[in-house]
Amino acid sequence: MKEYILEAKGVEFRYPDGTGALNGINIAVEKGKKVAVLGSNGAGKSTLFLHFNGILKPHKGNILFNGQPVCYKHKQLTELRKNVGIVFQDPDTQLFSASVWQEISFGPINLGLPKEQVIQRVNAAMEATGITGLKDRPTHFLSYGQKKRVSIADILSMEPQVIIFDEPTAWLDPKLSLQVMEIFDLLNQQGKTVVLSTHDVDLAYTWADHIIVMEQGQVVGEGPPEVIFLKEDLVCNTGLERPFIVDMYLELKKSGYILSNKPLPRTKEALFALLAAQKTAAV
Amino acid sequence: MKEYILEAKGVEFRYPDGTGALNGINIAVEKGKKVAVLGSNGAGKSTLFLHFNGILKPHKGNILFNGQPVCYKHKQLTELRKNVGIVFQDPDTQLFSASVWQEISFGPINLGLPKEQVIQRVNAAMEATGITGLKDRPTHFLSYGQKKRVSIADILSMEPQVIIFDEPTAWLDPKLSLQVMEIFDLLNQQGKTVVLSTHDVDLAYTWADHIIVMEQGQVVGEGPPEVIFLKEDLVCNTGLERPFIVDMYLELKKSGYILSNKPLPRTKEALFALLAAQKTAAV
Amino acid sequence: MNMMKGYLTAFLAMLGSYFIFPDNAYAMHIMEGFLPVKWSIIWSVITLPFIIVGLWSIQKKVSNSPSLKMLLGLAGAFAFVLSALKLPSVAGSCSHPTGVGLGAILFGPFAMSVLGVIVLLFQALLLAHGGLTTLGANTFSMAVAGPFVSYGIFKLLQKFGTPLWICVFMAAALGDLATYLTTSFQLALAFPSETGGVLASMYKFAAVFAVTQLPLAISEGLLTVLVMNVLTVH
Amino acid sequence: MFSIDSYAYSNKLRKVHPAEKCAFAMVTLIICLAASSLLTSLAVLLIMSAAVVGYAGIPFRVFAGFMSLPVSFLLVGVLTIAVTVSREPGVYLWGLSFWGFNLGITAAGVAAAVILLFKSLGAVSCLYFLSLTTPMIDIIYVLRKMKVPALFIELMTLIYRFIFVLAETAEKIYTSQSSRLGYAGVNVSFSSLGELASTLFIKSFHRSQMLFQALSSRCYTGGLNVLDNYYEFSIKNMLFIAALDLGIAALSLYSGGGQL
Repeated sequence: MKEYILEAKGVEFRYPDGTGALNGINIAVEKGKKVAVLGSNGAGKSTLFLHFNGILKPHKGNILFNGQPVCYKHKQLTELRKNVGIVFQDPDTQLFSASVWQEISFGPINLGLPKEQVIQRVNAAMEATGITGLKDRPTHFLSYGQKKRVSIADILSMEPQVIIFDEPTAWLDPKLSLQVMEIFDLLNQQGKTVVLSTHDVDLAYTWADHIIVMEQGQVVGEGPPEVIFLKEDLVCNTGLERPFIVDMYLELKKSGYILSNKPLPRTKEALFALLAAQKTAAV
Repeated sequence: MKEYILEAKGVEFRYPDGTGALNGINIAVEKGKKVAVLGSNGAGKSTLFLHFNGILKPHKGNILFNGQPVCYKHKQLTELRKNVGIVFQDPDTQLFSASVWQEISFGPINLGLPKEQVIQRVNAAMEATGITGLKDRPTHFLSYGQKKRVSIADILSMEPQVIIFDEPTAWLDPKLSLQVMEIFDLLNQQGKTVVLSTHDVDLAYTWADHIIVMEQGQVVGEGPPEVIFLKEDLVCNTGLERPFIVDMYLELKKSGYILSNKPLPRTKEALFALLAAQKTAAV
Repeated sequence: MNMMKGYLTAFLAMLGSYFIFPDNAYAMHIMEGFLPVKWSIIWSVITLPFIIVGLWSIQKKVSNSPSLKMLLGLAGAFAFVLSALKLPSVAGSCSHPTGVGLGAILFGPFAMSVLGVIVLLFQALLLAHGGLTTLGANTFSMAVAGPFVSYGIFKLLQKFGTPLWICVFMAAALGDLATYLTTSFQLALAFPSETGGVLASMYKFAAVFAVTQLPLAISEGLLTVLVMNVLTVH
Repeated sequence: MFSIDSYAYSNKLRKVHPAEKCAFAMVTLIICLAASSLLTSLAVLLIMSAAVVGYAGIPFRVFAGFMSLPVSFLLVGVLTIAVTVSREPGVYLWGLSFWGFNLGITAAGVAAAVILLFKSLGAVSCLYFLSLTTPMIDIIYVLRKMKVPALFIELMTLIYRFIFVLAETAEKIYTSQSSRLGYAGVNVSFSSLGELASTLFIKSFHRSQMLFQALSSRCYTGGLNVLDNYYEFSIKNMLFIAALDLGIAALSLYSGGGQL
């Protein structure tokens, strides 16, 4: 049986101004998976994330962590926030301290850990994000990419089971995006569940185990990437694009260059391998 | 002879903290073209743009508009800013007025135009960006995509000859990106020179007439997209990626699926057409 | 007699404007080392209770709404950044807004005293405007006298049903004037004239700084009205 | 705008215990003020310049530039003190008199002004020593060790951090406004600045709410508790500082200073 670490059951939420509301969301995030949430600006992705961490409380419905409905009392909330960390979109709204070292120590200290353990966790988080050298630099002298890493270390130091990233690659150039994505893969290999929202369909297609498509506060599609992006009407109606690899695969198949009935290739390399295999078979 | 509307000649500029500096930039932007500037974060793209508009003054070298060196006196600066508009990266820092109408009229009013003309220009700009319906809405309550359009209309209403877009598609979902790019094409068809910076190599490859690659405050490559992206070492050394279309084309050619010596296809459709033509020829 | 005063003022004004013009940045901060030790201590002791009461009142409010701490932090940063902006002054010179009136109206005078002392400390250390030994005196004029006058004027005028923009304008402008007169008074106390004593000295300092401070008060008043107009819309 | 701040992080005395630097700056500053003697002021000015340029490695040209910043206030203040306005006739070095008023400069006035001028310059050099060698995070650390209330420390931390964030935003808005000719005249400058200030305020408000959310998600419950940085005291430094300040104090007594 599948083990779900985070679930939303019939979650409804309304902001006073009406934007980013949730209209009956049902989602289950499987433990240890890489999940990408797609959806246009204002579809409610960030609002949903704030629910997973107990910052927002649904007006209707429930959030479940490890199968247990979240209880909005002090102690249980702390427990939830310890286990579900959110890295916010803009590091400038997340970082509150001018000292990188103090910034990262905030979370573990709030967990009430002894000092030695806090120091050890802060060091580990800085190492994992490759910012050990920035320890004595003030936050305001860091580049955007460096601030992004600090904001990730902020959460890593709390050692949550689930880490949620809100638009982690927006405003990063391709090289930095790649480095950040490598951090995510590493975290996932260590057994953490990683959830992220993005606009980049190519990235989501290649990276994710499971894709959730949101639109106007509702889940309009869910499934493995190979399935989601073949649903013509889903892709069209939600302002998504088909990933380039899928497009190319379908075209090559249509033209008869690829005959096999193997599953959709997930990476450029897999597609090229498929082509090469075909070629060899033909010869 | 080619007519250059914007030129940078030996431009050097240094920020106190050293980032985003320019180290002897030579660039010439041809009138009426679509130019994409590529480069990693901090390569100096935005700094260069602020020079084109006279916000920053080079410590060495010259900026030329229509062949004339820019003079940093009040009247000439006004003239330059009237003709070279910049749409900044983050609409949240560009919009400052209470209502959309006020916001867009800010530029033309500062140009000292008579009221009727201001009204007419604001209406035209709102129409071109498809935001006529938002006229009386306060800017703070718009969605990100709407704000982006307002920030474009801001500049259109000044009717500049050159429009510069700093990372126009960052944070936009694919559908909105496409719509924004359509606006750019329309502007270009009306004879305006369009310059943009982006991290999206696929977009730059398909859209631009001319590509400029910047790295650490210098121009390290320049030319038509089909040429630039075939330069292996340039692409590798600057942290760029090869556009997917180029990658695919080369792979298909290597595998012998494409034989022709036709120029590189610029769009997905052109690549597919090439494949289809090949197929027909083979049969 | 009045005419006489006019001449003297004109002379002192020339003296002031000669050195201060065109960018008198932070004329209303008494510089490091300018006050004798005695007066540094006296003004610090006078100011301290306001800070303590301010901290105490903030602490009480924070325990009810923990997000207030972030709001005050951002408000303090806003005040600092605002004071670094160049304000086109009505007299043609350039000065800087203080945001004292705005802060007092929005957050109350005691909270403003706490934010004020921090902002002044940062201005001393990051920009070398003001100083450490003069922190007490500067805090009293900028973050106690200014906000309390602003707040008092605002509440008073509101009571009489004065239109909001006049309340705001008067609160900000008179708050600035209160700061300027307090600083002049502080300098006069520390450096009384050989003849005429504190009062003559006060007149001297007030006249010198009037050149820049009167237009600044009007500019600040106008700016605060503009800002409040936008804020009331939201 | 914040070059003092960037020197504080990059100077050669960065790793010295902040309490040592604070003590050196403050004790010397107080001796300089209390002494009110020309000789002491000059000695302090010299020692602090040597510390900033020689030990901290700040280029002399830069330091001289910083020292000249407060000069305009200083000159105005000093001249105002030197000038006496009175209806009584007096012994003036230079003076004007009209309609029964005398306006002039007396010998005593000049002497007082010169002492004040150099005393202030000496004091300012102490302030600069502290701010050019000690980053704000370290000063906050010292204040915390001095048991300044936590609320005050936390507000300082937040204000310091967000000064830079808001300054960047303000600069972007300003740039965007001026690229649309928003500062081309006095009237338009005024309304542009008003809009800048209000936009910045609204953004500050939103930011504070988002910061609260971000901190809450990291279990914030009312206290901004963080790890302390770690510094080591140096006996050598402390002896050196004590010797220097005792020397300056002795010089002051010798030269007849000492009145408050």
